[in-house]
Amino acid sequence: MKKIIDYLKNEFNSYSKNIRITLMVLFALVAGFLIFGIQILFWGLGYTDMNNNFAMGIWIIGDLGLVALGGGAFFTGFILYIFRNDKLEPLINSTVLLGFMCYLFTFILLVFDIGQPLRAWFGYTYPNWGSHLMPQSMLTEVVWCLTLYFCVLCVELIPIALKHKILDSIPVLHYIGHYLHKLMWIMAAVGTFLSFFHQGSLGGGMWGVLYGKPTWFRPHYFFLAIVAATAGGTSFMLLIPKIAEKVMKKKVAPAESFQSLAKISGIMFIAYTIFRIYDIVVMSVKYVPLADRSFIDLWGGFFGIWLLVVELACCAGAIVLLNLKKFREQEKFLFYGVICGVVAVVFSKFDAVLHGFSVPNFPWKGFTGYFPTIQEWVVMLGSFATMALIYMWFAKYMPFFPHLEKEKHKEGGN
Amino acid sequence: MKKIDRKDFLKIAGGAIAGSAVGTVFSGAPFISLQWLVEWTQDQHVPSSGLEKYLKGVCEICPNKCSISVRMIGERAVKVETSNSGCPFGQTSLQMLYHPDRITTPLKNTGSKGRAKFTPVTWDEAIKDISSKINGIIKSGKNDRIASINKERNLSSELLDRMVNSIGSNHSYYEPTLDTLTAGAVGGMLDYNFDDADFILSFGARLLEGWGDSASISKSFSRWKERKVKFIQVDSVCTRTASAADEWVPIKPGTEIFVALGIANHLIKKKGMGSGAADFGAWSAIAGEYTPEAASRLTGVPAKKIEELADALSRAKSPVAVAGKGGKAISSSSAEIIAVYGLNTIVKSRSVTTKQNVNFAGAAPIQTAAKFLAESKKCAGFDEFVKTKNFDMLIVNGADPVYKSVYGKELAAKLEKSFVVAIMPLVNDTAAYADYVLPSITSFESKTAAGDPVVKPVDGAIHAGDAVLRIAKMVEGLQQSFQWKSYTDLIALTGKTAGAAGFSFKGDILKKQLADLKKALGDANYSLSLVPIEAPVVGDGDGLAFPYAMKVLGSETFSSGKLYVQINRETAKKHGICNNESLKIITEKGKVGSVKALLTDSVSPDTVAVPMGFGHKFYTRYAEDKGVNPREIMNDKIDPLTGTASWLVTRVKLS
Amino acid sequence: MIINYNNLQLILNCYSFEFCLKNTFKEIRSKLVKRSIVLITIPFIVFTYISFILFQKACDYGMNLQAKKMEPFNHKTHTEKYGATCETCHGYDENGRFKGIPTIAECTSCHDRKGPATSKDPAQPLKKPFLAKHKDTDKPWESFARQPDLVYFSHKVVMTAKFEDGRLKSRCGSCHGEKGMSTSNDKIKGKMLMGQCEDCHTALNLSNKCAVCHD
Amino acid sequence: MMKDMENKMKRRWGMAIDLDKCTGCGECAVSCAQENNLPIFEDDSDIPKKMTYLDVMRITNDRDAKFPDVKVAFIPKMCQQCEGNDPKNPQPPCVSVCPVVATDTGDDGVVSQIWSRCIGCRYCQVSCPYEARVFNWWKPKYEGSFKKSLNPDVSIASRGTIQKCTFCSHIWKKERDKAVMKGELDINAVLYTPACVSACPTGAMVFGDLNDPKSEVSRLARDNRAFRLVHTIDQKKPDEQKKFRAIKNFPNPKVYYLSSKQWIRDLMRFK
Repeated sequence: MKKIIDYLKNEFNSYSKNIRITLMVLFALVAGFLIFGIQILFWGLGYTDMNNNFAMGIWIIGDLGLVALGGGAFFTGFILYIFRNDKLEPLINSTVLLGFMCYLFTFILLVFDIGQPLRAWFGYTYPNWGSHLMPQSMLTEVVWCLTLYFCVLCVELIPIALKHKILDSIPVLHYIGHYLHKLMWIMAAVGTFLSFFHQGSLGGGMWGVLYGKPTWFRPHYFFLAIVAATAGGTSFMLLIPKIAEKVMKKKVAPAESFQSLAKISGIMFIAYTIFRIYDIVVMSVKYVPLADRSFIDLWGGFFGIWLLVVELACCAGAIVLLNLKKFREQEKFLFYGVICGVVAVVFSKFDAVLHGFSVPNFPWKGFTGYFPTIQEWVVMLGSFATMALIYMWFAKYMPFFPHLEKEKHKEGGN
Repeated sequence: MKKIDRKDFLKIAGGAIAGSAVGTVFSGAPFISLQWLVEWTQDQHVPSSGLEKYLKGVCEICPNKCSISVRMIGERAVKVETSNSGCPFGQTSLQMLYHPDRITTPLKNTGSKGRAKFTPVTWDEAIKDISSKINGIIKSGKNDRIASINKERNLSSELLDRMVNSIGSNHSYYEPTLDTLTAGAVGGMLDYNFDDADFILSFGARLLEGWGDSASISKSFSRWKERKVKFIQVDSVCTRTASAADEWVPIKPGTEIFVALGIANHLIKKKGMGSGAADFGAWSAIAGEYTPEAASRLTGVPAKKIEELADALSRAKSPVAVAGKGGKAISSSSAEIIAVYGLNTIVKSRSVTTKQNVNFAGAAPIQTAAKFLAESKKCAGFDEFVKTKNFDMLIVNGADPVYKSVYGKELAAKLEKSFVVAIMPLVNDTAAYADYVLPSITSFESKTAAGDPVVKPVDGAIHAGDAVLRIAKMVEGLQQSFQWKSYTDLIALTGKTAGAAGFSFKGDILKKQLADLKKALGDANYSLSLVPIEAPVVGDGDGLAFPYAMKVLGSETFSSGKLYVQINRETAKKHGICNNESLKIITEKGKVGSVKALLTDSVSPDTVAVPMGFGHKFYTRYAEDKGVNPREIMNDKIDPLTGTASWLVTRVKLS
Repeated sequence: MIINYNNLQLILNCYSFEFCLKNTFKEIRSKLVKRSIVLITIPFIVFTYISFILFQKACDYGMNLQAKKMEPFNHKTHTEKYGATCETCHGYDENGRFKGIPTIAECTSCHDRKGPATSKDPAQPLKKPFLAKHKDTDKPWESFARQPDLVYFSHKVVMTAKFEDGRLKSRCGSCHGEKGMSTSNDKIKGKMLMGQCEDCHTALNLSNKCAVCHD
Repeated sequence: MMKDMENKMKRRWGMAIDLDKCTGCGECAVSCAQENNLPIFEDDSDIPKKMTYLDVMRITNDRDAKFPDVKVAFIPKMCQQCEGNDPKNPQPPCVSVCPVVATDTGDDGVVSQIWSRCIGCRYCQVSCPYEARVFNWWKPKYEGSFKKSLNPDVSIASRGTIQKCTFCSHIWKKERDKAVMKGELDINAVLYTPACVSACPTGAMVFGDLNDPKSEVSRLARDNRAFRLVHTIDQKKPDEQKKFRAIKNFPNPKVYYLSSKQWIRDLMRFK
């Protein structure tokens, strides 16, 4: 026992000061996550600031954001394996891990978010499938597609884990890893197919079908969410290795990989912005007037129209910085560009949730405010902290960035 | 075959574990256990079932004694069926019956008073101690220092009155209700015939908020709608009644009486109407000063409107003018009640008659009693008693004077020094100061004129009348006048009424009160007026003990532990108050707080509308520490006729 | 975004797929793998079977809610010899509520506390020794088929539902099994599962909406 | 109800509430709470998290008017039992979204909710434009002796489930049982009254069958004082209505409100 503690102490002290502070914050958040998580699971959702009007809060924003950003994994895999854009190969491991964690924590946050976590399995045993091929409830579709895609991501993750030098030395595992890797394009195809559905259903379809609510109701929301995920997700898949690069002070992937992914993301952002502008126009002239409201009146209250302004500004930023070669090739602007991309997509989810719920249902009621309680913040940030820790662990101990490995080999060879 | 080594063993074990897992999942056991886990962790309660039947009962929440039907499942009462003729207060009576905080054994105070720290004792012990205390007081010749306060007139209150009077004390009082107020001002209770009325003019009487016989008034109200009867509400706030009325005449707070006088003036001067009462002349001379124009200046109602009202009142076949501001909690000055009743007599309304309560006769007081009864003067009412008299012993029957009197704090100080007995089902603010709390039963547990009790009485609790009887039987000299075995023998004897004595206009009272009112309204230091309003079901505060009352309240009354007072937008702007701001309300008497401001144009300018019924210190776990009690700071000028502090107008400022 | 046609061609040729299949089979054929598979599969199957049986038994036991057998009762003699129907003892209250287990008072309406132990006259009420142990209000048996909580269910309505041609839609045995012909008081069913109700409803073309039974 | 349902239920329950008669006394809400075993939370004054099926909403026109032209009215709001645009295939906004079939449109048009099936995802609550669905944010409490006043016909929800008004459909089941006992087998002959309607002291609430043109409620629904909450589709011309319904966006509630006052109708419109 003492040995372990000593080992951990030494390990901890071997890092630089900044890393140590970061680690302490992250572990504190994880501890808080455990404590408040138990409180929420055992004593109910009363401790949140959600209420009968503002029925979903920061956690569903987390879910939507994680799925949209994690959706970058499917799109990157799709480009790599199906379109055979081999430039992305050095980033794929990081991408798969990010996708896996995003989906895992989507599940975790969903379990916190439902009132009866012990009945969560009802989603599988009593699904609201309706009489058609497609499930009747978007949430049923979300549950099933998320589960299946999560399984796919697990399979995709296995070869990465098996590449570890200890595991790799076992012949059976080596072969399994090798062949799984070879079969990965099937996984990518299946994943793309599944991801297509649940991106659309969780991010957009789930809200777009609520025909009683003028803030959300629009049939094309499903597709808008898919485009948003492809655009923002790729930015996210670029952003995290970039940060890793900054932290590790090593080149984790060749520049052309980043450039290629940035270009894809930039092009998707053009598509997304056009779609989003079409969406706003159609909302204001067609769908919102159906409910006797005017589009601009829906933007009031605490959060206001700034959500939309920030979202569109970030979209514009991402388009300019990621598509123009002049900017893209400068490290700093590339970084700003992908941040813009991630913020744009996250704000589009803020817009769906914060704005959507704050709009009054009755003319005599005002806009509702929502201020997440400490429990909600800690559970959400704690799960992000866990994700960060897992990613850090992989980056340190796993053959995570093939480029880095290659470099190391070269150094060793010399 | 190779030998099984450690690696192979691991493989077998792995296969076995995986196999068990799969088998377990497919057997369905995990799902069933999860279901059980859900039921167990959530404490899923299934109500026990039984044979369903409906029993007739009497709702005794208020003195009107509506008959209701109670749905029974086995021995449990589960629902009050009023079939469109009940009131919300009656619906809560099951919550009273099964209240978890009901006391089931006599409680004796241990420790200092006002803390509600009690230990249970037996009935015999409690009765013996109480009666020996009474005997001691009689022996020391202080018979008139025993007093009683009742909630309302019913069997047990008449019995308690009789006991206190027989001992030789005049001091038996009732909480201020419409009946006690009108009895003081007019000389008897007023019996309104709302069903036949064709014009209703209400001066701040919130008819639909618990005023009077609320069940029958709601029925009359729907009939007015069908018969197109004009119902006009004169009020300073847009209350529920004002908004449900055909017309709302907004006035400045506290000035209802000037509207009444303006109408009277118009009727006397222009229509030549009058009354044959003895001192009508003196009164009408004072009223003569309030021409519609003068009244208009004071009230803010256009003179033409006042004339219109007067015309409509005189034109109607059976008009009713109603006084008594408030809903369940009622207050009004005697001048105002007289003025409004005066309107009825001037237009010779057939729909308003007077009557009087009659106690059951045949008391045989103890020998020394007559002397005390002659010597000590009975106060005009409850607040006057609380303010002026001292006592050695107070018996409280269901009432809550500490909470409901504007002199609550003074009373609490007096209670600390005297011997207090409280007879009630739930410990309230007054019972917290009691030496003994005796548990009484609720309406569904007692035998009534309608028949047997609906449910068996809670173990340990007895009828308040029985408690009084048991005490009286132990008091020396009272035995022969309390020979009944149980309260059931008295059901037929109580609740009797008779015609009232003559009515007098009492011009001097009017003159004095008008002067006071004008002075108060002109107070520049305190520039706002406090108007009490009532929330549904909570009423004057008794309803707050029942958790379902909270289900009715909206965010405009009480939300997240804060009481909301309504303030006009213009006024708020003038005083620099913004919406949701925390405020303290200050009067000459003191301050209460904090409350939150709700800016709305539905109250008149310079008015603070404060909900009543909140701010209990001790009144079950559901009513404690909720909001503030505005009575603490309200106008405490005592009306000489009603003996009650009237809320004519309370001038306040905010901070 | 650049579609590489050469690569696409490779995919279409199933190059990689074929390649990996070939290699996989080669490996599977190797002894090492074969032995491992046997070692893992056999305990897997055995334990799947054992745990499945075990836990299903446990569930059944739990679902029966441990009904206690208090007094023996022979349904068969009652129905065959004396022509009693189910409703004779398990009837309805005045308000349509199902009475369930009869009380001793209902037994003594046929049996007698004081009558002879044996008699040749079938109309003669016989003395039953166990009656002496109980009061008239006792119910010395326990329910063997329980409706789950939170279900609204009216026996009377089900038992009176008829087809167009006047046949009854259900008999007692539809849900409770041929209890009337049993000689023991063994359990027939534990808690009735919702699926059983739903199956009948579907078969008889009745509504299966949630609120039909739940509230 | 295990009853002959071959001649499908013809009932389509609806409600009409006369706001001119409503005094906002709150008896309906208390009666509803008593009938439906509503839980008691430690602090029910936390209004956004309050558990009540029937919310007596106070509305005032001080948005449009100044003192003394202001008015106040009370709107008892329960689940509006929407049926969507096609009465033959009722599609309220909330039913199709439930991932676990915990909510369902009954044969009588009543939207049911089974709390023992609900997983508490609150998606239905999000979809409801009338805020009629409420969630058990805390553990429902029936302290001590309050348990004695629980109605056995309505099951008790656990923490973290959605509850809603079901027009007291358990009362209909009870009434149908009584009819069967009397030998009456046609379920469509049985009428009932929900707890709030039977409690209303002024008779402002009327309940009945909207399919029966002779019933009081369907007469009131066709009254020209009638309107439905928030949505002004009823006030539009028929061809315009048709256009609106073609794009599925109207919940089409079965609770009608009646008022002779123009300001209440004006307040239904967003500004």
